[in-house]
Amino acid sequence: MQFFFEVLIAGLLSGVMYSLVALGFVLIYKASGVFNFAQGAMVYFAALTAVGMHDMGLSLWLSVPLTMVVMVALGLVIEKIVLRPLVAQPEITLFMATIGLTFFIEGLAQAIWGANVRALNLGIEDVPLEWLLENANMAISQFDLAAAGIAAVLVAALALFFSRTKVGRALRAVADDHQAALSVGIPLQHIWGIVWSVAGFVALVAGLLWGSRNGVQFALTFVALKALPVLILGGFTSVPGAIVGGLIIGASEKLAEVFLGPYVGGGIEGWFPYVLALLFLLVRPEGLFGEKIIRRI
Amino acid sequence: MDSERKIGDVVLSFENISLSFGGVKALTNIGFDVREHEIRAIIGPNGAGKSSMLNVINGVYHPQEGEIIFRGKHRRDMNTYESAKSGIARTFQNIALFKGMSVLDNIMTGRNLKMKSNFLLDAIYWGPAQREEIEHRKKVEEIIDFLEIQHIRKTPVGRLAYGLQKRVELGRALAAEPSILLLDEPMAGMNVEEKQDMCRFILDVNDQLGTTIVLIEHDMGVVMDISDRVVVLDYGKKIADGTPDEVRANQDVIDAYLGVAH
Amino acid sequence: MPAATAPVGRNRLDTFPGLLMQHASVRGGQVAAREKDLGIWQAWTWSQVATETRAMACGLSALGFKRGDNLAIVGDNRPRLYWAMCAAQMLGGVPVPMYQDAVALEMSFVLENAEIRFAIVEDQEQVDKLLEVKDACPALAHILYDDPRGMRHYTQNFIRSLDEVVGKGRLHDQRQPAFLDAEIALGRPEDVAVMLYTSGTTGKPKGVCQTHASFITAAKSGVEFDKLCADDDILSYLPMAWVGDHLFSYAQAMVAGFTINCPESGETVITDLREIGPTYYFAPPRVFENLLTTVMIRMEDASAIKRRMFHYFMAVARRTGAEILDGKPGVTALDRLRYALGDLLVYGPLRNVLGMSRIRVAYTAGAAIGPDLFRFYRSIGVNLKQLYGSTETCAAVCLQPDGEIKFDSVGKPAPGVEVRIADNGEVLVRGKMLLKEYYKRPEDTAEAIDSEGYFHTGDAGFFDEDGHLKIIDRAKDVGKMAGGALFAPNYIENKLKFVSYIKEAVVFGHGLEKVCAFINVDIGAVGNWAERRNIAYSGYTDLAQKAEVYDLIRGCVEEANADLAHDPMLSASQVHRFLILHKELDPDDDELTRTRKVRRSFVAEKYRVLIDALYSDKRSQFIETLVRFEDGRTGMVSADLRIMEAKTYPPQAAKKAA
Amino acid sequence: MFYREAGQFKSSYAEDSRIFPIRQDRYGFAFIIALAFLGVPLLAYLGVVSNYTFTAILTPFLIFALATLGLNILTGYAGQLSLGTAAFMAVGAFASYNFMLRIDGMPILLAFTLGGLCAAAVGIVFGLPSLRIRGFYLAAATLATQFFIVWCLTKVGWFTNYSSSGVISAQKIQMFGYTFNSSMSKYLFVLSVVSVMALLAKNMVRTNIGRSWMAIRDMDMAAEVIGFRPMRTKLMAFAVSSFYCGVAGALFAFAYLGTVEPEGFNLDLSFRILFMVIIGGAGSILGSFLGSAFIVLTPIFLNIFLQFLETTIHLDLPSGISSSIELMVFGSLIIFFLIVEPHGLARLWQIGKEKMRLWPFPH
Repeated sequence: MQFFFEVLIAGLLSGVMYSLVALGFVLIYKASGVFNFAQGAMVYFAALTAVGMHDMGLSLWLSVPLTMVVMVALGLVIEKIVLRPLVAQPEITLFMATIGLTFFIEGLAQAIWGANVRALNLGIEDVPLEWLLENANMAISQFDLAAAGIAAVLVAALALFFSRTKVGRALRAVADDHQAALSVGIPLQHIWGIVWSVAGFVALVAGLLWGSRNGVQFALTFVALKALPVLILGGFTSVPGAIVGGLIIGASEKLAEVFLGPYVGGGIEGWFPYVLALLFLLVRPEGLFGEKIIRRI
Repeated sequence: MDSERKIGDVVLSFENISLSFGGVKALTNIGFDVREHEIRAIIGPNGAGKSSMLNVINGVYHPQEGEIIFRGKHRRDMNTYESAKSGIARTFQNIALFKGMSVLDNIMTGRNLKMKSNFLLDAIYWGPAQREEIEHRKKVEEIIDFLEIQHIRKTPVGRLAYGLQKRVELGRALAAEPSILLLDEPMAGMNVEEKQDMCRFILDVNDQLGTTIVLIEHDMGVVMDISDRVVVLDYGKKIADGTPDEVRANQDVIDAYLGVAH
Repeated sequence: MPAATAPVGRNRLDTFPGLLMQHASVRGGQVAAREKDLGIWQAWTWSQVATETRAMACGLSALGFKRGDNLAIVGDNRPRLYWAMCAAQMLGGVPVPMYQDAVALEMSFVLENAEIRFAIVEDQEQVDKLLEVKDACPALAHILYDDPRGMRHYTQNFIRSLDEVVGKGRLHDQRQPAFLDAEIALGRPEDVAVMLYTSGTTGKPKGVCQTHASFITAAKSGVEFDKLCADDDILSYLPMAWVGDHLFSYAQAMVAGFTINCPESGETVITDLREIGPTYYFAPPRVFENLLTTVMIRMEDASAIKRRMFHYFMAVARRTGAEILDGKPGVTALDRLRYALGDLLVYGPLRNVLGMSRIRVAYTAGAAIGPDLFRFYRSIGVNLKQLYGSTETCAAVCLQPDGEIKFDSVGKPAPGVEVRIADNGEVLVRGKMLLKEYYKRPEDTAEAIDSEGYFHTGDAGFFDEDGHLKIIDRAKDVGKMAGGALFAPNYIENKLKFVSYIKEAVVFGHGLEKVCAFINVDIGAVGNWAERRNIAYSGYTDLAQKAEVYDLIRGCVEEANADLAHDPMLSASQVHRFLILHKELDPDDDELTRTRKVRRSFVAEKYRVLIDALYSDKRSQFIETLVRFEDGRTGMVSADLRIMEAKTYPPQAAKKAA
Repeated sequence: MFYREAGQFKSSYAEDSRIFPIRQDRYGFAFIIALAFLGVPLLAYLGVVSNYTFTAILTPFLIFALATLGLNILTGYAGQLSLGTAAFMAVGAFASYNFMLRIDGMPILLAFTLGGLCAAAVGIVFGLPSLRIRGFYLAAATLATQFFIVWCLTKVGWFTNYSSSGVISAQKIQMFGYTFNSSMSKYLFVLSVVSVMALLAKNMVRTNIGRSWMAIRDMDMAAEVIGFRPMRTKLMAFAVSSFYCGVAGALFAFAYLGTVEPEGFNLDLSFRILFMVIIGGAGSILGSFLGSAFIVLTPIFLNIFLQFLETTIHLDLPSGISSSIELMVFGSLIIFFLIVEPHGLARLWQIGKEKMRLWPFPH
């Protein structure tokens, strides 16, 4: 029973990090209606850059902010070179463009830093927390807790950013209606630039967390693929959706792996979330928190 | 084809139809009927629920209340496929052509229900499949001839002027050889000359093919000229029903139209 | 089918029905007619045509159509309407094709003048027109329509669908083919085959009666002349009532047995022309002119390189194209190479997009055609030729033989045609292709055909030393100069007008010792020219008086003079002095007719002072005239007109024209 | 400029609805076919075309073209984006393998067909969501196919005939006692299959079924009202598309690689095929071939270019750099095409052709 809880909590914790990645998607989708498939690549790129510079001898305190700068730059460039020419194109076109983007960024990352795995140590080792182990006799990785904590802070920060700051409000306006946003004089390009930068930042954090756990490597891009079912579940447009979805996916896939896995030869983490999401879609195409789509003619 | 066009008996009628979208009422207790071979107009100011009514008729929308009697069969609502099968074709207010296809192909799609050959035969494109394709092409060419759009036969519809697109869409509807034809603002956004042409086509269709026509139109004048009976909707309610003259005389109608002075 | 199985030899080849039956039996399987309909070129073989025509004939006779009746035919070019002509002829009747775009009133005259009882029309539109005038023409007893569209509510019992009539006829013809065979056998070559109304410039139109013999002769000579054969294709798109179309699309088709192709509709002629790619083509000059204009306009938007290439090769063609087409010697190998390259890159593709790739022979007639225009088509390898003729002569008096093309002549008399020039310069014609008579107008007939059987064309012209006929003017306009030399104003004016810079020209010289001219410059062309040389101008009057413009025009006038110098007859009428008018000649000021023909006498009166000035030795002359603007207001335009001398040339022996 | 259409008129609908209505096109196509079937082998016989050309360029080009054709039917014609192409190829490959393995005397072509049918069946199942969801919701959903199928093939030993490594080695291609061993014979085999299937595809897209797909793609509401049944149409698209991918997969295993493992059909391959569609031109049969050729040739030229750099200006590139550059090139190409010419090479070709037909006129 308590083993179940261990698994559950571990799942939830990794779920938080899924939501972190998913958040990147949601941000961009809300603001510019682009489903940014390249989010995963950005995570990889960010982590690799940070680690790369770290390995070159810079301290994390230096390399991380630098990476941040790089990510912002990247975000702005993408907005200018890729999205602006494609504005008012069908969503699906934009989606495919971001797939192209994915390849480009991955290629770029490897071209600069090489393709081999790099270790990253944030100084929090991945061992069960004694306190819990003693009192509740549960093995919960303190790294997971820390990561979850950071993620939580970040999410909170973003929530504030959305509701309090001028940019955030503008952003919401944009999300609701581009025309309206324009008419009240909000420079769309600016907004998008900012959003992509924020997304870059989120990617960086996610990248660092995941990277320091499983090492910074190409596989990081798959983490982003994990975020897709999260989005399907939570809906593309809702921040809370992303969070809840992340938790559900995280928990369910761990549970499935541990309790169903053995019967089917394991490794079901890879597809279980998708199938779950898929089944869910058939019941509720717009996701948990997404707006209902009404087809009018 | 009988040489004199005569209006037959009721083919389609509605009894207190109500339709709403999540609380917003689009139609309330609408009831009227359509007779064979007649030209029946539904008019009303913007947002009066005209299009919704049309969408109810061919099963795009499903009313929450009311009853539809179609060819004597009582039913709750229609569904798009059945209504197409049973000879109801339509055009759309904002043109719904298949942008990626040529005029010819667009009209060809209108004949799909009449096609028998399956995709395997199509794939081999030999014998029956080819024969069928060609025989339908003949029909389509007749429609193209009828609508006088020979010169754009092979043009992708995307490149056509608005007026022509409307014509092609009518062609696509006619290709199904419908017994009832629903026209959603067939003359919207046309210049005078195009309107005249469209009127001529509508009358010819109704006259030569004996097709029953239900049409929505914004332009009062045109409607009154060509239709046999007119229903007037306002805010989803029926405010008048009768011959053009009766309707023209009706006070509520006048108010409704003055009300939305444009 | 009885039609198809008629044995060879039994058919008489001196009437059109006979010819049809002949084709049906010798080339029954070959295509006789095509029509673009329902998206494809529907085709009919000769035997099908024969059967259809016979059926139509039987149907007509069932309705009571008898020998000597006239059958009105109104509509766009449709195979069936051509067959209707033959059907009428089978029964010894006379088809009367009418202009489909004529308004009801114009029709009524022909209808009653020809005592039409039967009319076969294309569609509802024509039916309505006939109904409009029916009361005026009581004789009209039957209207048969081809296209049933919109005809459902016409309940009048005298209106029938052609299908129905043909259907009845078909049964009858199958039951007793002998009947129609007999009828056909009764036909005589000297019977009137067709009646074509000349759009009389003066007075009412006259019905020209042409016999089988005359049209068949005319057609034969043309066919032999250009070696037309059964495999040729022609696009039939000109009005059926016009003699040209009747000769090419009916008479010659019947004689040579080639295929006629009817376009889908008026708008689609260009595309249909391109699809069919006829081997034999006929069009009035303006058609060729419009084509050329569109070519030039479309080339304007082409990329610079392409444009340069185009113009380079067009220059090459202008230099050598015509010679190469005529197979003349003296073209250098290098030029031939250049031309071959040009043919690959420009001329070939151009002919293709114009639908002229397959053309073997193309004719133009009906009006003077500009040499540049003419040269253009020949130089890109289209064998364009001119012919001369009129309704009264089956449009077959003179033709240009291959290889002997002159831009300013209409060629040599056709086989079996005698041409004589009267003392007043009028062209007289004699031959089998002459009209039998003007319908119900003996006096006109007598006036037109003199005692020796010569028909007076009313055109003035002369033969050059190679025996090519040159038409210079309407006979009545031709005058004599003081020196006694021939003076043909129109000829000179046309020469001047062929230059794109000159819009209108009025020349004077009748009874005078010199020729002088008023010129209107073409504001478009010259304005363009001026801008390219950044010459600023404030309007027509200003532009017209610019010294540069005067020099430009003098150049043009002197070119024309040089040309004239080559004509022994006309060298005397070179333009000595000219001036550019301060205003454009305008119908609103009665200086032009509505059809933009110059009212010479009126202009002469109005601008008397200018003429005097021209014939004095003044260098300029002040003039002030009243003008009427579009909006009806009137105002004065005044200017000090410069007068300029133009170089003239001594008469020379005519150079060989390319 | 080489077109001479004047005089090429159509006097029957059959003529008018030919695949190549213009004579010059017919000749051109005939020439290409002749070249592919006779010319290339001849050149090989003369030693101009090397084995490498067959195994590394021509054969894969044809196989990818077929797969692209499949995806094009689904995405280009029916407008349903799929990221699971490789999975369908895998199904085709492993199904055919098992049919050959377990039923002795199984004719190879029949095995391929059955393999294709299995893929079609899978396609239908995973196509079901397309009835409820559209756009990239669907795209995301198709990823499920990708992962699930590959997982199944890896985990369920039966599919791989319990080979410890999960790698299978495809059987020999034999017909009427002849074994397709040489690279050229394999090429010819593939060529024949692909040509036939391309023809069938062309016929489908120009007849009712094709129109139904495009109708659903362009305006599903209207299509429904006209009487096309969305469910049927979409599932049909999924089925046919998957069938093509399945056969392509089978050829991939049997005629190209010889030995494959489930992981060989990974997401990367799916993307590669999607790129071929985008670059070649969505909604065009010709485009499928152009796209495939482009994607197959680019890396080859890229490598040649890089080697050239290394040899000439002696700049030593880190190992594996070429693969990452390849990624970047593909990525940027996709973006480039989506921005500049969303209809891909096929549209460029079409435009060029129009210019040729109107030559010397610009339009």
